[in-house]
Amino acid sequence: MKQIINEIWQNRNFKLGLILLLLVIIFSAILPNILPGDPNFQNMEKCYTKPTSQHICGTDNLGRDIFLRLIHGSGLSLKISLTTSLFSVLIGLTIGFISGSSPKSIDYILMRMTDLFFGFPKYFLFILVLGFGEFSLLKLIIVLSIFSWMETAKMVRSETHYINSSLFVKSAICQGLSKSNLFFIHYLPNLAGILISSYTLQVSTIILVESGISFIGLGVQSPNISLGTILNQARYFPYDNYTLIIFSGLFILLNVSTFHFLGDGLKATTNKEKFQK
Amino acid sequence: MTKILDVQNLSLYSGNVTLLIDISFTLEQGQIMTVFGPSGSGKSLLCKSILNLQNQNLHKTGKILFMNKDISHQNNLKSVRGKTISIMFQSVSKSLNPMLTLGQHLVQVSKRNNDDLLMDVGFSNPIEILQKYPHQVSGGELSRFGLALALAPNPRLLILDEAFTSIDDNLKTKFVNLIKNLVHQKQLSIILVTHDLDILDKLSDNYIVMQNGEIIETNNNLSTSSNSEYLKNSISSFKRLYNDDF
Amino acid sequence: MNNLLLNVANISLVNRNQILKSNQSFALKDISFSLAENNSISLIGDSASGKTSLIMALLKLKPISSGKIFYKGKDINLFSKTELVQYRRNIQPVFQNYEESLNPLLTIQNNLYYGFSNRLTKKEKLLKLNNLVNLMGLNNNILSKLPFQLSGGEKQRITIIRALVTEPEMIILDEPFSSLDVINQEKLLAVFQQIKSEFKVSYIFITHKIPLIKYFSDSIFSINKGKMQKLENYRAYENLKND
Amino acid sequence: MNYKKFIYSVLFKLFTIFLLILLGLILLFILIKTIPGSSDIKYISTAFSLERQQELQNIYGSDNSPILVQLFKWMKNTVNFDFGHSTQSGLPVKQIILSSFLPTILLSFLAVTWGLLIGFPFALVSATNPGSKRDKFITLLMVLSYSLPAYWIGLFFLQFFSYKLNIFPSSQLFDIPGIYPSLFSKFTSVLYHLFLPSLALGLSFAAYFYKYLKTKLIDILDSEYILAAKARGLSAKTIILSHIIPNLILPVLSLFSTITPLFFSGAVTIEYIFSIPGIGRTMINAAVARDIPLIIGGATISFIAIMLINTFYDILLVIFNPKIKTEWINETNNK
Repeated sequence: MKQIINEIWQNRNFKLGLILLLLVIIFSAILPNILPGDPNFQNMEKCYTKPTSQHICGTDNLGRDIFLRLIHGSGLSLKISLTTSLFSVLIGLTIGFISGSSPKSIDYILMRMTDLFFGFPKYFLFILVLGFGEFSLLKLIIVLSIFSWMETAKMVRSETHYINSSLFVKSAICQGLSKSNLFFIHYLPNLAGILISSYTLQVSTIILVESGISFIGLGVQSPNISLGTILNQARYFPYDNYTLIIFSGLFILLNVSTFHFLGDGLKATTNKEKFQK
Repeated sequence: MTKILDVQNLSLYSGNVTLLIDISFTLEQGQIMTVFGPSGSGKSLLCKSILNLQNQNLHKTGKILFMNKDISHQNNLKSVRGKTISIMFQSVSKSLNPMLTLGQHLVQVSKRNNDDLLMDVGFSNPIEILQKYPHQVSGGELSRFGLALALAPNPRLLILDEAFTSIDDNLKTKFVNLIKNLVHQKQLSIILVTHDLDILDKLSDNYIVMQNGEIIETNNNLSTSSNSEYLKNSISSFKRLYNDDF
Repeated sequence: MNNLLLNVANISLVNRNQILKSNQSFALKDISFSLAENNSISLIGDSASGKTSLIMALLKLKPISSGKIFYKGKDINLFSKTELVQYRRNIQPVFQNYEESLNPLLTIQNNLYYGFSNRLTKKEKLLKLNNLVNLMGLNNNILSKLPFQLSGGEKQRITIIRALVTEPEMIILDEPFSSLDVINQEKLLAVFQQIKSEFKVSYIFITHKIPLIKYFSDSIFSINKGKMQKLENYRAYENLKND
Repeated sequence: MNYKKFIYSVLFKLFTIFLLILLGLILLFILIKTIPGSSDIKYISTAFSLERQQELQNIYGSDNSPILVQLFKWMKNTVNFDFGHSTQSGLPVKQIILSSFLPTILLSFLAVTWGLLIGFPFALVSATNPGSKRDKFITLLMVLSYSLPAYWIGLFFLQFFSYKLNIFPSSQLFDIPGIYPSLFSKFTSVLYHLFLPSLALGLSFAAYFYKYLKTKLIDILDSEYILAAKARGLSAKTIILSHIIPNLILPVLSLFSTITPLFFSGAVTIEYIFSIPGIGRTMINAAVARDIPLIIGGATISFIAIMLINTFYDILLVIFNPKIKTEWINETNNK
């Protein structure tokens, strides 16, 4: 285990991701709780101000402090994507593992189901589901996870196939290990790499998708703030005022690339081949 | 006899680590030279670096003369690689492109009709085998095809990198006879990498023994006393294990 | 005459085309042989002759299409779950590809540990493990390493130890010598002979190399394109192939 | 050669797709039933004329009829592409959706082209010099373009190129509809208007393509068959044409099949910003106006189109994959 952690620690992308994660935690978890002020407070006399000492990122079209809005929005965006990814990885693990360890017919049916979910025009279904009725965060998270587990499932399935055919599992079966022991001793540790890396990569994808939905007005609703809803206001800005675009862009960039680097680093180091030679 | 290959002070470095140390040997036309040694001794690396196929990040020094031409230079290398020097790797299945049929592989190295050659390596129906994809043929057939593919351009020097490791004894005997014939008829020269003493004994005119990237022995007859510990131990093990065959 | 351990009667195994289930071909056809206690049998065959299918059929990891396998007179298809576990623990495989035979993420100790009988206490298990490791001529500190830190030869020995932890009656050896040089072949052979004398196991030795058969030759069979034939001695194989 | 099995397999594939579409429609039906407003028409009945209410009842069944009858009605009408009329404009849903497909497909097609034009050469450079300075620079660039959503890039382009520099139009497909004398001038106007949106979308595709193609290319270039091909003295041209490209066909095809859904719905945000009258824009407007028939129709028709396109890719995948092809077309000879 030590070697694996060592190996991961040596990966540059992962280290970079960790440093960025520190920033993410400061901006999205710590600052919103210690900085005073209401991110929805409007001051119509101070619209479209450029960065000043009072408003370090300026204000938006309703005179709200952009920095306050960004840290609160980023916090919510992260909460949503961290939870959604957890659900989606769990669904992916369940479907992928069942598919990978079942007879061909069940495997075939589950994989076609996966294709089916791949085939749905995601954004239109988001519109269909989120466009009507009461908005709730839970609804958003459920809908997002229902349409994002497929890639994990496919990866888990092919890894499960690989483990099935591996000689160490065959040997373990011959030693009479029970099914649950087999799962926890041989399958889960070998799947863990995929699960962790696809979780982190999923987080970065979900941040993008959620901000997109919120941007078109179907995701997070006022008074809640997400990065997408903040950016929506950018459409009303005068042509020479880039503050909102630049700063919200930086926040999205920071959040997405952090988890992207972490995921990439984990993916590269949990690659099996390294530990087989 | 004419010298066909002359390797002078070949060394290979990866950073500070030396992978091949000062390798020198010569090979004459129509001769079979065996490279013998434990796994990890640098045998395969030597084969690859003769044709400059080693990982290009490695640093290479020394000189390789083939028919008196220096092939450490890229320009001269082009005219010999796959034309007058052929190499057959250990795993034929991995060295074939899964998207091409065997026939398409063969046509790329030799435009003429190779049916006779395919018959020689033991295919009774060459036309049928050429239509197949690599995944459709068995391991034994692949080894035979690999040999045919290496021989198709009519090389002067053939390098067999552990080509006998994964084939069964029956096919091995066939290959040994085929190679003996080729050497006899066409004055082909062969470098043979193996850890099989039987092959070394049956086929080679001379041999080198490698250990840790170094040549530790050069000789031409097993029965004359050998001075390297590894070969001595191998021979005595061999005698104990296979006493009635040796 | 020793007690009969395994009796394989006319088993066949059909390869199925995955998509349309036509194209049937036999991976194994009418294989019969038997193995007595503390005996060794050898199976010689080319690559793709059906050797792997036979191993899988013996371990009941692949269903056979017809025929029966009897273990101590009982049909293995009729085994209850616990009987099947016991049967598998009594017939342990040592696979050819030792590189992939160990779970790359578990330490050597954990790779071996779970095979022990549950009746043993943790202390007893560790004691036995240490004894086995020493018996194989390996150092105890190897137990805390991961597979990728071991040399090929060490990994191969570990897979042999794993086969021994269940205290089997039979060990299936799949080409154990094929990628070794002579010196290591000799060392490994000595290990097998020591195991045989110490633990009274029977060997099913599967190979394509003729010469080493004589060390595992209470009876010899050749297997070719899924069909099996009994041979008088290993020299007969060469004659058979030349026909 | 025996093509019988091939035809059987294609038929089998088509049959599964048919079943899948059926299953997808059932799932969509369940989704629709969970939307307040479609199952309980009275909930929003004030917005609907009596005629529309009648129509919705015909299509989705009234609340009183058994659920299976409702499902059957929904299936039957979907097969006929009959989703009723839009509640805003009164036009048939089918007509609105099909007419808004064209701008979206054109936009997505241009974006994919951008994506390939940018992603592929970068992937090639990175894969041939892994770890080099160029590779690191490109990787960084691609992480940037991956991490910034397409609509952010779109907003930035809009602000900079359209509002500030005023060199590209900010919305729609035409400056003034109907003034174009020839089809060609009409077409160039559309291309001009789609330049910024397709580039914004294309940049985020590029990052995705780059990452995927780079790993595939490295796999191929590191493989032993490429080394063996070099050892056989083949020219660089032969190696690229007959060893690298054939092995790239399958990954590229499966890449295309994974982006098919994005072809329809991936451009939603971009269409929203640039006011392009595509399907995404239509759907957002429909959501705002609570135009349920239009949303259901749009989602359903897109879903069917995606499944059919992917079937086509699936069949191509089989044709180009020798492992499946030989299994399907040739009789394996077992003696």
